[in-house]
Amino acid sequence: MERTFMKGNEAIGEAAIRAGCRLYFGYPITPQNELLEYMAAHLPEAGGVFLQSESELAGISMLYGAVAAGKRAMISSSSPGISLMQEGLSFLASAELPGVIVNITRGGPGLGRITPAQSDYLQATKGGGHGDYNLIVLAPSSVQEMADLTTLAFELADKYRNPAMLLGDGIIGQMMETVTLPPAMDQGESKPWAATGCEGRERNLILSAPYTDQELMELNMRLQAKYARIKAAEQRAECEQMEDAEYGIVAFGISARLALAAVDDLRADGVKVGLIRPITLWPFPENAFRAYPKVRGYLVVEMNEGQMVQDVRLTVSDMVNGRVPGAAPTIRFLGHGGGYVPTATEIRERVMELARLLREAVGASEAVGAVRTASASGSVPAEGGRRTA
Amino acid sequence: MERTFMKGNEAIGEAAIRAGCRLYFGYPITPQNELLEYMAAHLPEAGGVFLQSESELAGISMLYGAVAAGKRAMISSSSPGISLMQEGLSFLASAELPGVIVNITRGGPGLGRITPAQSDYLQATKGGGHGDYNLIVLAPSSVQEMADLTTLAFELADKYRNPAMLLGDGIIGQMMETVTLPPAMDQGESKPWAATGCEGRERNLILSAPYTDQELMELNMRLQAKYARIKAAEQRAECEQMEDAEYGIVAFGISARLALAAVDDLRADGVKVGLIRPITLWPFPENAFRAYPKVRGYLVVEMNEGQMVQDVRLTVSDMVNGRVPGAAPTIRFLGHGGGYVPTATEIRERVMELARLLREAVGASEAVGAVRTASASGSVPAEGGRRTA
Amino acid sequence: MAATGTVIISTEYCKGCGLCVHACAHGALAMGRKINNAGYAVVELAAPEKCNGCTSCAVMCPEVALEIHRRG
Amino acid sequence: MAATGTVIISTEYCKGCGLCVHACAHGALAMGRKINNAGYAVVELAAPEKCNGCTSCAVMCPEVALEIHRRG
Amino acid sequence: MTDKVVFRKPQCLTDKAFLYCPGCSHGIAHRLVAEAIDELGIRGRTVCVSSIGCSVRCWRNFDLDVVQGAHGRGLAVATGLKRALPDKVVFTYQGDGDLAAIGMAETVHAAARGEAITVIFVNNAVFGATGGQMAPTTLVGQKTTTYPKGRDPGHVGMPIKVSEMLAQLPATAYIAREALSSPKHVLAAKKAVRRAFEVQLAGGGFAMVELLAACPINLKLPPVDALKWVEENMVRYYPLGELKSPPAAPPARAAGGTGVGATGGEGAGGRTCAGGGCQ
Amino acid sequence: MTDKVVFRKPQCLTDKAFLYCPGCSHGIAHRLVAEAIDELGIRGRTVCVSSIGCSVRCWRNFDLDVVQGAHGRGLAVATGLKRALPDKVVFTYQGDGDLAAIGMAETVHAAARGEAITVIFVNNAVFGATGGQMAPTTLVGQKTTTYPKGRDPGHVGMPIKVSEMLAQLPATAYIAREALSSPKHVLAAKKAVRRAFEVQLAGGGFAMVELLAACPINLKLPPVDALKWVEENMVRYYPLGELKSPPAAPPARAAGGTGVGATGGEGAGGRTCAGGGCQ
Amino acid sequence: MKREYKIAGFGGQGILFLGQVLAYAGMQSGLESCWIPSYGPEMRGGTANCQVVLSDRRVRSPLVYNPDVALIFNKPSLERFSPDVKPGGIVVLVSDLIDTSPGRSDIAVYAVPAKSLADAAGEPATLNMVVAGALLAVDPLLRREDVEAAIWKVTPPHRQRMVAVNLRALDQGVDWVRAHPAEGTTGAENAANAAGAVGVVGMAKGAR
Amino acid sequence: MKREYKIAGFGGQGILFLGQVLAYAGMQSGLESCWIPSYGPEMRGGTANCQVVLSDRRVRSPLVYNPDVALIFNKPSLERFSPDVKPGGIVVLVSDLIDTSPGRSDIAVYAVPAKSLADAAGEPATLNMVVAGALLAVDPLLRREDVEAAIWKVTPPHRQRMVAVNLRALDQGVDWVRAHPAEGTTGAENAANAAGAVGVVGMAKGAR
Ligand SMILES: Cc1ncc(C[n+]2csc(CCOP(=O)(O)OP(=O)(O)O)c2C)c(N)n1
Ligand SMILES: Cc1ncc(C[n+]2csc(CCOP(=O)(O)OP(=O)(O)O)c2C)c(N)n1
Ligand code: SF4
Ligand code: SF4
Ligand code: SF4
Ligand code: SF4
Ligand code: SF4
Ligand code: SF4
Ligand SMILES: [Mg+2]
Ligand SMILES: [Mg+2]
Repeated sequence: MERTFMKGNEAIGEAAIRAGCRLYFGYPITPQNELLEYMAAHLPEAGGVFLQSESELAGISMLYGAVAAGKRAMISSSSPGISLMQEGLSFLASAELPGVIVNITRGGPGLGRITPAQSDYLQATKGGGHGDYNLIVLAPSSVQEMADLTTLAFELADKYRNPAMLLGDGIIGQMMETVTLPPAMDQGESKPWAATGCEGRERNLILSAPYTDQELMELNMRLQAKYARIKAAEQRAECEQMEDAEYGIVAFGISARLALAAVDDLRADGVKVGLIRPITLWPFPENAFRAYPKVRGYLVVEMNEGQMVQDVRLTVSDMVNGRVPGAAPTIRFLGHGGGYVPTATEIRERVMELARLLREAVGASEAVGAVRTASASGSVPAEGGRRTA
Repeated sequence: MERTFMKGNEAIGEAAIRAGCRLYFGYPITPQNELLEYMAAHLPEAGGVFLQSESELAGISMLYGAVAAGKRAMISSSSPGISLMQEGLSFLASAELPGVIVNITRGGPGLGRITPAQSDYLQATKGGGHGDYNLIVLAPSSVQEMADLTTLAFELADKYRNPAMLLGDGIIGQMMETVTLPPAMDQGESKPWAATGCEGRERNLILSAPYTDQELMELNMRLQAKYARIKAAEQRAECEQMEDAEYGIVAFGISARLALAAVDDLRADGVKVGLIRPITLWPFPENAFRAYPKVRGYLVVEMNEGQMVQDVRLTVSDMVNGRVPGAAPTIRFLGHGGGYVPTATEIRERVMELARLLREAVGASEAVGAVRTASASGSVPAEGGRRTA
Repeated sequence: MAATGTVIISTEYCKGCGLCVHACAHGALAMGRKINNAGYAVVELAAPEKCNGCTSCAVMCPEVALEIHRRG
Repeated sequence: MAATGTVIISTEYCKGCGLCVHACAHGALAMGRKINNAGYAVVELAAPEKCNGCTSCAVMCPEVALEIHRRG
Repeated sequence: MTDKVVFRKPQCLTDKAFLYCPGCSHGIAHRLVAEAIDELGIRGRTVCVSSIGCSVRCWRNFDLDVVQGAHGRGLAVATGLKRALPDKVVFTYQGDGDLAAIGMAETVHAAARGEAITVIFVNNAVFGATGGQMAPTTLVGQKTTTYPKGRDPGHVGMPIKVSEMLAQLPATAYIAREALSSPKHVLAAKKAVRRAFEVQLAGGGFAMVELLAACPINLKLPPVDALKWVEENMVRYYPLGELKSPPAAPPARAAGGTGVGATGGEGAGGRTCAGGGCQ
Repeated sequence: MTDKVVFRKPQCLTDKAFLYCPGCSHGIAHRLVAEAIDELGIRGRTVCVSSIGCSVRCWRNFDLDVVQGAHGRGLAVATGLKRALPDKVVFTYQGDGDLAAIGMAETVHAAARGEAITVIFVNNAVFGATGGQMAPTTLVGQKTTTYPKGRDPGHVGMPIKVSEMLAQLPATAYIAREALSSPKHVLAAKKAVRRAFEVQLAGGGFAMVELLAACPINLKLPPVDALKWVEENMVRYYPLGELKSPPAAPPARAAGGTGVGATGGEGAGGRTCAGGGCQ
Repeated sequence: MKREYKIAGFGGQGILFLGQVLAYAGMQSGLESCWIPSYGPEMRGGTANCQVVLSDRRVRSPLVYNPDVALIFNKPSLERFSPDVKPGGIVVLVSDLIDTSPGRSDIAVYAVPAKSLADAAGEPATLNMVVAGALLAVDPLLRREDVEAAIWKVTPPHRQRMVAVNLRALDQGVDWVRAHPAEGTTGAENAANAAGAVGVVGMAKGAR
Repeated sequence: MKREYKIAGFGGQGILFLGQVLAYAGMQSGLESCWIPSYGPEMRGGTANCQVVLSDRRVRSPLVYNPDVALIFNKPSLERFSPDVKPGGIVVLVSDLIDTSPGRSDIAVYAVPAKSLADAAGEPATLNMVVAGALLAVDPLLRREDVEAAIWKVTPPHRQRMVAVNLRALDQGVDWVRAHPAEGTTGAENAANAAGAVGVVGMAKGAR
């Protein structure tokens, strides 16, 4: 196990090579070019193929071809380039092909800027392409995880024959940190379904469209059954100081680092707060929330206008059912789109505000029996807190 | 007002021409080719430009150019083609350009089949492209509405300088019905912001990327403020027999027609059921739900694996807050992806099941004080009911 | 004229397009009246004696419905 | 040699790339030591008497930082 | 007197009937590909990339490993495959809408990179699968559902000569155009298809055969007339023959072909069918 | 003795400084465009479509209506604009990555349709904005961050000669290539840029000027050496001159240009710079 | 009032046109009307079917699972759709193309040798209008003048000369049914009769 | 233990390199370390800055809003970042490129004429290493041998000849600070002194 100091983007590249990735396709776009360039420099050394594609559109189809051939392969881009891949992602999902896709998100919408952002959460998790499908979506929050989750992405992709996406942001891509690199693996199990020429076996077909209407229904059933399996087995989250927490911060990726700093500060002040950091964004780690039924309020922190908060609300609203009435946690949101990065101070203040609110609500409920009025606007980004300077 | 008999796809075309659409771009794809071909035949007669684009990708950028020039313009496609437009849609949203986009959805994911489907709901409403943005999304459920909502799409797009999407499906596109066509309008108000050459005025800039990080934050704030205005002013839903309803069916587009048949049948049997049919999918018509706080359970019916049901759950979970505990409506889902079309019979049965469940739950709650256990799995497509024949 | 070739027609593949009839310079083939299960009127070797096995018909058949044998 | 041309340098636009110096066949220009607000060392009309106003420097200036006057 | 089978269905076609309309040229094109693979004995190491068009389900008929990607991206998918499997034979089978409309960038770039792929380009001058819309290859004046008055070059330009365009790129090794309109032409096409595979086997670069084809249903012509239309109209605009052939290899046949070296440049013209007289 | 201003900043450039690196050719290209618009007096009816590349913010400098679309789609955006505003002058200003990599399909198709648009194509043989990756136009052996050992034609093919490719399309009206490498060449480029606008004004079709340009920062060369590199290396591979000019109009200048009629075909070759001797 | 139709046969038999004529005629007579084709490229030359709903109020489900009326042009369609016809419903089938019967006694079956009639008139393409005529004769919902207006409307401008031919075929259908006012029989018998080009017509009691 | 750094100046002054050296040295000495550059193409030749966090446990926020240490290479950076330095923190500034001061008395300011020193040594590009040396002299957190190892590591293989040059510059910085052990003064005074190429060093009390 090698300890070194690396850029996040490069750690993905190195981990991919060690995970047996043998083909990489990419088209330049900031802030992920270091990954492209790392692969350009190092993949050929490892006996792999680096090919700069003429576009993201071509690139995602090259990936489709390479993984159809049974190889571990990867593509990376940033937001606008990922949008161009949406048809291709839907095709990978329908053909059940295990490619790995990296999105080092930047500020949008449109051309936007190369500021860090987490505004592609919904695109990644709810299906930016057409049809009912899901990518496995992993969200690293350190350079170490850039490496570790890359390895995991290749493994899960192969295990489920499903495309897997690594969703990072500009900061984490550009950042250097100490990292322990995983050992080199082989290319995963051989893939009997791959299209490699049918010598000595039945022919293999990699199809995106089934032949009959009924088969398309069946494909969808098969996919949904697979997604249910993935949901059951692959939820991942890191929970920090949640055991006794009254309040939980929910944040992924780089936001979670800032949230953790806020947790430290708040704990120092005696506030019982913890952090739930989803690592798998899809499947969303619902179980992590279920494990802490005593949490009275959540603050969701994102570098967007309120995306993951929808999944938190869906998860929590599920929990409400069947519970003692009146115990549903309040959900508040802190975040903005276009390059906003929360500060630990802001997060701390918003948690205190939440705590105050809930104290008052308890008082009020004792008086009039009504609770949680304050959380009704959970989906609407709260006023204030926007860092425009 | 002209009463005639038309295909849904053609009604869109005719209504667009009457709404002052003067440029249309499109690339062939089933099941929307009648619209493409209608425009090919009739737009030039109306003095407009029909141009078959070399791809959907080029088409959406042609639309961008045409609306940047201040003209009313439209593009249409079906699912895979719409996926290819995701970058372009994000660009239209960021540049605040009012193009109209038509998606006559087909069964997916991937190449899929031309079976009818509603599997692009999340893509359309949650932002299939990158960044925080929203399209205005309208869902016709009859040929009449194909015409009416086309008119509305042009109006709302111009009013808010925001792209607007018409989300239909293969059945409604292919179907012929009696329709009363809207009168011809002019091209909407003149657009002082359009890029037409700067003769006699300050120059106009149509930009997708602001110049500074701060300006990108400001763009996002402006967009969010606009979206809040649209949410406040433009929610539209049709509510049928909801006044005294104990149960509500929620369905959009063609599914709502089948749901309405089921409502008729159920009402004939004395079941107090109504229908909420979202017409604006974004903004989601939350107010319609708020208007009927007595509904005890909703059955959401979609031709997909459970997409709009997420918005129903988010809406209802908002309503739970501040309510008398125990009164949150139960939500169940009926639907599948890949070409499934629900029957009125199935819908009827599922409503009866829901009613039975709630009767039992009330009994149970009287006994042990626990309610709504059954609704916890609202997001998971229920077993059974899949039409595979 | 003695036939030096013959054509074996897989009638279930034939779609009655007539390209083989047109391709046969010797007039050996003709569209028949028989309708196959797919609903197409299929071709017939109407004048077997005229066939010299030149394969022109088969070369043009889009359904690969023709097999050609040659004698001699 | 009397100057028949002159060059007006917008020093705040100049990025000190030196293309004008290279373009001037008459050696009228040279890189100076002055640093402008953007942090670039700017060009100078070091030998004004050599300038004949031929515009070559301006034609090559990527910053459009040069205006040329000609006398006579 | 012996009885010899002089023509039979190639082995690497399955038993399934084609799904094409009566008289559609796709069937002939499929057969030529299958024959070439049979003759070269490469079935076990060949992968087909299908396009999205009427031939989207060619996997039913080609008894091969087949990969079906997105519309227009056949050459990108094939690039991924071939780079992953440099020792295997990879070919795409693409329609003119697929290859030349939506797929133009992938086509030009794969050709420019000299991907060692064989391309079977079936040009029927129309979008068949979607019901007869204009293609980039639709002839001037040809009526389609999107230009019902016929293609007007003043509005949408002249049909694109894809083969000529690609022949100009230095990294293309073999570019030929033939017509599937008469036995004679089909036999020429057969040779060209085989040659395009041989070039790949010889380690050469990008090899493409453009096959002029009939879509009777959308031409709204009986099959025989549709092929006549191909010969009388398409062949006039799209000259036949080899536009480019690897200099080292012997010219595949005498007529028309001009080898163009690695520096690129358009082939010198090729044969033009004498307007239906070939039949 | 009078004092005459013989060179000044064109009116249709704003006061803002360019955002380009020292010695970057974009500044010269911008000026040439601005001069042509000034001279033709068309500022008030001209719309610029910018590309995504270092020139993405050319709107800061062009004092015109400017539309900024997605990367590579400049010619599709311009098509929409020009079809909406047939009486206005529409031009795109595009880099080689934008126009020839991701935008290849839009470029070829706009040219094939003969859109009446003027294209300013700034070919600096590299992706400048993203930090020096290989472009389709990168020369053989040229080192980039994605091919640090230099472009290997065996791996990614030869650089694409976009102008030659487009000149072959019948609907292109004017195609020329010049270099921004020395006063003489810049003056030739100035004429070509103006001509490309004149063709549009005269109602002609697609008009493109390719400008060979230096990206000193990514070439890792001082500006003067970078221009020398353009002259010594780029001009050798990309010959200068008019590749195609409307037959009716007088040739813009004597050297090199060959008018090619509406039937297409590659221009006869053009000038090649004598390797730096032009300076 | 609601009337649901299913019309099914091979591509090329004018199935969709016939459906449109019925739908349009319904609209002419003041009803809401709705028509849905089987769409898609796969089945070129294969089967074609469409469904029509006429109603005196806004049409709910435009999809027809249990038609009141089925007009059947080939055997596979008979097998597929006739079991779904509502009890008391009507089936008109082209007896000279179908050699089996629905095998149901709760519906009225009209086996019309429409192909022979159309061929005999020298206009094989009017097969569908003969069937329409037969329907007109047995189901009074649609009036002849509305169907006539519908034919004018649905026929594309460049084929208007076909209108007269179609109207003649319509009358052929009406006449033939009027001339064969026999009671409803099973399809098998119809088929047997049809072989001899003599149809037997069943007048449905339940169908309005 | 946590130490947060901000390093800022013009592009081309070796800002990012210096940051990486500190980060790497931290890792060498067993700390967790984290480095973030200002990234992006817009500011070619414009300002550059980076932030470094060293910590004895997993780094929380990698973003530095209030550095313990600021190394400042030009005037705009001084204005932008020096107000955010933690009370008791350290500022090292290149005195011969900056003519103002932080104007704070709660931090220690070391005004080092690093440019003159580097130029004098004939290696203007080692400006950044002179500053690194100055820091080494005033903040004992990082050891010289770790910084030396870091320089070896961060220098790209083809530029390894620069290592020795950089190490010499490092020592120049150390030596200069040791040779000017004056008390901390305000930046304005430093700047005045720096004009005469004589720096005044303030030894911070609070900084460890
Ligand atoms: C992204 C996308 N756009 C459009 C389509 C619809 N589509 C399917 S095939 C086709 C074109 C077929 O034409 P061609 O490639 O010429 O093949 P042919 O059917 O003529 O053989 C189109 C536009 C699609 N499947 N995907
Ligand atoms: C869809 C998409 N992919 C990639 C990018 C990143 N990108 C911005 S500019 C550019 C290329 C610039 O190169 P070129 O067009 O040659 O312009 P130059 O900067 O060299 O003038 C790229 C790849 C993007 N903005 N959008
Ligand atoms: S083999 Fe030749 S002669 Fe015989 S039928 Fe076929 S075309 Fe005619
Ligand atoms: S060519 Fe083939 S399909 Fe056509 S008629 Fe002859 S045998 Fe039948
Ligand atoms: S105008 Fe001519 S002579 Fe004068 S400085 Fe410029 S290049 Fe030199
Ligand atoms: S060419 Fe322009 S920018 Fe460059 S040094 Fe000369 S004046 Fe300055
Ligand atoms: S539509 Fe045309 S291309 Fe497609 S199968 Fe039919 S004839 Fe062939
Ligand atoms: S990176 Fe290159 S193209 Fe971009 S501004 Fe700098 S020199 Fe010009
Ligand atoms: Mg075609
Ligand atoms: Mg470039």
